[in-house]
Amino acid sequence: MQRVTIDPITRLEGHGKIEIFLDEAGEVANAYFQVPELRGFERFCEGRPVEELPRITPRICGV
Amino acid sequence: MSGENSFEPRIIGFLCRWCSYQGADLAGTSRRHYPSNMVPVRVMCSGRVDPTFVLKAIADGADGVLICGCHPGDCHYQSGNFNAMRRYPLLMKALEQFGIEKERVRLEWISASESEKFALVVKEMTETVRRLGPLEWNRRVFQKGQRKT
Amino acid sequence: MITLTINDRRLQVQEGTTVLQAAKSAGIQIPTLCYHEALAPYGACRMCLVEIVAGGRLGLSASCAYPAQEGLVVRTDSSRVFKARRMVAELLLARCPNVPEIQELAQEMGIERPRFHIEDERCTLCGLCVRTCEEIAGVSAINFIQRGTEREVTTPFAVPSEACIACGACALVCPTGAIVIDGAEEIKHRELRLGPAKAIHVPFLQAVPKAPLIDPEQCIHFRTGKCGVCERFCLSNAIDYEMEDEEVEIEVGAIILATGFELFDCSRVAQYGYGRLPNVISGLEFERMCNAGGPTGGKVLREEGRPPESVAIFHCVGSRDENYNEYCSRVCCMYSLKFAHLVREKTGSKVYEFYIDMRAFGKGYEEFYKRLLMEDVIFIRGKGAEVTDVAETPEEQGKLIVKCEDTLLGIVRRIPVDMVILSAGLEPRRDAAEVARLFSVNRSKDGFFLERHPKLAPVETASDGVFVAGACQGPKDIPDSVAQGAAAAAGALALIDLGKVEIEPITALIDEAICSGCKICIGLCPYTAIEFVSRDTTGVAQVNEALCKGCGICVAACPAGAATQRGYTTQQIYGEMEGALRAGAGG
Amino acid sequence: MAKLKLALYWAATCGGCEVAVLDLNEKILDVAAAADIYLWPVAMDYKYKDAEAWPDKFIDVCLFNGAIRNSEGEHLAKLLRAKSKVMVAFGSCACFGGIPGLANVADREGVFARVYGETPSTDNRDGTRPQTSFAVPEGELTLPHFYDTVKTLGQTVPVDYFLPGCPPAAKQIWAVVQAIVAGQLPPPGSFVGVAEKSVCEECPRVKEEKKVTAFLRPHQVIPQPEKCLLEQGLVCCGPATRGGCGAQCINANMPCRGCYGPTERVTDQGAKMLSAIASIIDASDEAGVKKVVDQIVDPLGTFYRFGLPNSLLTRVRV
Repeated sequence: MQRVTIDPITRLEGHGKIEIFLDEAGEVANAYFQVPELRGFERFCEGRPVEELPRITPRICGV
Repeated sequence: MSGENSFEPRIIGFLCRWCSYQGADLAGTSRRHYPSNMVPVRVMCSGRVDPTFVLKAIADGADGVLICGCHPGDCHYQSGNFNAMRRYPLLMKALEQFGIEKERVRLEWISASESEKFALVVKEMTETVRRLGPLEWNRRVFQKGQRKT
Repeated sequence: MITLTINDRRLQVQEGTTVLQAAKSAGIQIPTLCYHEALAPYGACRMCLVEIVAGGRLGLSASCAYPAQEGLVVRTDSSRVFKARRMVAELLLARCPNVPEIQELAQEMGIERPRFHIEDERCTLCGLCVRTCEEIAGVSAINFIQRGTEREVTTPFAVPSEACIACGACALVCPTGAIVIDGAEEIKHRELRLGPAKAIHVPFLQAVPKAPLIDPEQCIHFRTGKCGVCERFCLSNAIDYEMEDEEVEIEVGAIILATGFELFDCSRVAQYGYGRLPNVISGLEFERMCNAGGPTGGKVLREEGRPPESVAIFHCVGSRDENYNEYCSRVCCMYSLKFAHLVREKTGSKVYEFYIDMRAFGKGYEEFYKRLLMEDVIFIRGKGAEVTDVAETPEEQGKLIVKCEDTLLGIVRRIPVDMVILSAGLEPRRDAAEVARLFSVNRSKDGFFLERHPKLAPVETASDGVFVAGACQGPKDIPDSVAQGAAAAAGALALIDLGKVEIEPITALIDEAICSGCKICIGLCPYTAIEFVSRDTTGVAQVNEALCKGCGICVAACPAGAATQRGYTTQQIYGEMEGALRAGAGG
Repeated sequence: MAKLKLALYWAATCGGCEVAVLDLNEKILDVAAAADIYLWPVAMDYKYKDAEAWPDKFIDVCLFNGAIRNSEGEHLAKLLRAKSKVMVAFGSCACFGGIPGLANVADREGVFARVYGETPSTDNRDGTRPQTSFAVPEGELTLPHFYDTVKTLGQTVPVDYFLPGCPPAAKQIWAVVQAIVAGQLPPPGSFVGVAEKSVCEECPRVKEEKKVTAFLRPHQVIPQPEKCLLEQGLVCCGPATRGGCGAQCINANMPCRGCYGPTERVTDQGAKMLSAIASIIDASDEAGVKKVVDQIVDPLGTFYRFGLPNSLLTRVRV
């Protein structure tokens, strides 16, 4: 079984990785998309004053 | 370290030069006993104590920080200790967010004549911090981040 | 100049002079009643009648209102004049037979009994009061009402006038005492309270310079714009209403604070009844009483004017008391002993001293205390608890009763006395906080100015060049104050003589290259040593090193790290902490 | 002269820094003329293994943005450090930890528990969590190791220059690019594209002596445009923040949150701001001070908005 790794996937915002597995015939048997990046906004926005969130959450994606 | 009971807290004490340091001095000359866990750092005024000093002490491994100044109204520099009084609550609020028990950082007004109070405060604080256990920010907390400086 | 003749004497007088003034200047007496030199002539009483013999309108005329004229010939001693005057006096005596001034006047004229209907008035309707109120006070609060026999002086509708400023000038000018100011005759204890009694007064007996001043709150001229009598009559032209307090800027090399103390206000101790019970007086009032020039002429008197037979003196009023001041005022024991001595000497009455501890620590003081013991002064160890006038036994009737615990006998006692003297303690002046701020001087817990060091620098303060002397630094007696004053003066002189000032080596420093001019530090400096200096874009803060005392408040507060402190830099303190923690405190 | 070899990389970041580079507009052509870009995941297709194949110091300048959140970020930081002559921490995340650094209020478990369990929109009944290694029928899949603590680039590898900002101002980027091209870089370790002084220097508002009786939240006040925001009771971190941004936020009537980090002399930006702001509270007794302090609801999130990993305490104790 052959394995194709695309790491990183480029020309888009964020981090991504794709693993493609080919069967004997060279056809795609299975593919996995993985997101290796996590920043935890869900956690650290907790406890911040609500009026500050418009200045924090834009940093989820700046593109 | 053989166990919690033998834990000797390390406390940095910022003492103002005119009141609290003299109070400490008097405690010495009056032969008052108090734990040696508190190491004094003399500053001219409690108003000189930058909250950064407190954080620095903790980051460097202190288990507690004591700030002592003249009683409000008695400051050698008139209003210096008011600045300590203003900074302390905000600092404590931040330290609480950092997960540091409020008993570890203490602000006390100790005059040059209050050697007894000085000895008592140091004794109390040492015991309180001993009960709280080691803070050891530089070992326990930094290792989670493998901090490099 | 005008030449006129009075009683055959040729007189030269200024133009505008009246015949009355001309006669007075020549020593010729003309009786007057409604005339006052501060007021415009009125001619109401006709007492000053003279006879114009030639050079004018012939006949009898009121000399107060008759202008001197060239060639005027006047007689004040003709039979016509005497006859007319006698008639005036007779009529006045008939109206006011019981007024001594009028009786005297009539007697001079040789009148025993008037032939007319006798009344009983005090007011002669001379109008001095009415004119004073108008011309001097400028308020016209009183005037005549009615006509003829009904005529009288009063306020509009005879009700208390809102226009009246209670200056008392009407009463002062009234020749017959017909006007009385309410309360003016009350007992002289009232005058014992210090304070300016009159609009023009010498501030206090020992004032330097000992010159009178005008109290604008009381002076009629400042209140209504009128009067001006003092200016008109002052022989040396010393009155200047324009003169005001002025601010003078003086550059000095040293300042001595000797602002003194404030006396404890005895009325704060409600249970002593000061201000409520008569004959409970403060120490200062007793001093006034003992002053030969004071309101009682140096006699010790009760309110109704009789000397006391027993006097209680309370020590520690407002001192050594957790409710007021915890400290000892130091001078009260000795001045209380002096009072006891004075009371014994002046009245021979019984004296009780109520004390907590007798503190006679000065030179010769203990000896004085012993002398007082021999003078039969009764010392009761126990603070006076209460003064009351509620009698429980007949012998307490009409007395002040002092309640106290006699701690030597271990009993509570009630002692009836005639007078209670409260030995008030010393307090910082009301404006001590303001003065302290002004001079960057600290105050101790009790509010007095704090010396730099209790033993090594007792007259210096935390501000270089500012010295303290006397009771502003803490309660002390006269010898101690004088000694401290001399020491402060010597300290100041030494500083001036040196010609230069040593400044604090530990000072703050602001790096212009970092300071962005946020102005956070400016208001924090207790010594206003941080100045804001304009630069191209905004500006920077700068430390005046001569003013900086090196507390480091600004250094801790500077958010940009532009400020640093010599001798206590952040790096040095870090180093100290790192060393302390490396050495393993306690570990 | 040979063209510069340039690499741009992003770790834990939002991509705003990449956009900030694009904000150079037509000047990007000048960059292209002066330099060949060898790595830029957002814009060009290169793979990690290409980078791994470069000889050491192959790249002249690496502009690295983003904080170090996981093992992948750390690996790339180390890799690019080895391959680059000059390493630039680009943007506040790389310099101080930035907004992703705020995650230091929690550890890995805290973040995972919230993200994969607690949020109202999470439907994860099996409790699935990211695994560094996961077996699938075809073989093994790997994910980077998620650290407990976010670090700055400087805490991970030696950094030659710091160019802060969230994002850095375009004119500052251009100034730095020009300096790089001209070979006129300051001594290593310096901050570039910044002012020496704090934001107040660039702030056009009128500043007076400061005494604050109350700190206000946005719904309580419409700020006057001419007057210092701090004096109006709005917590503004400008005094403790290095300038260089041109006071952009303040000019938009928004108080500064400190993205340019502390000035050179300051150890801990948050503590300094805290000290300054507390010092100007207009109260002289404990109760009065407390009343005002209570109005500052989130000191940590306010004073350490962009710099928690760079602070003395680095993170919250868990």
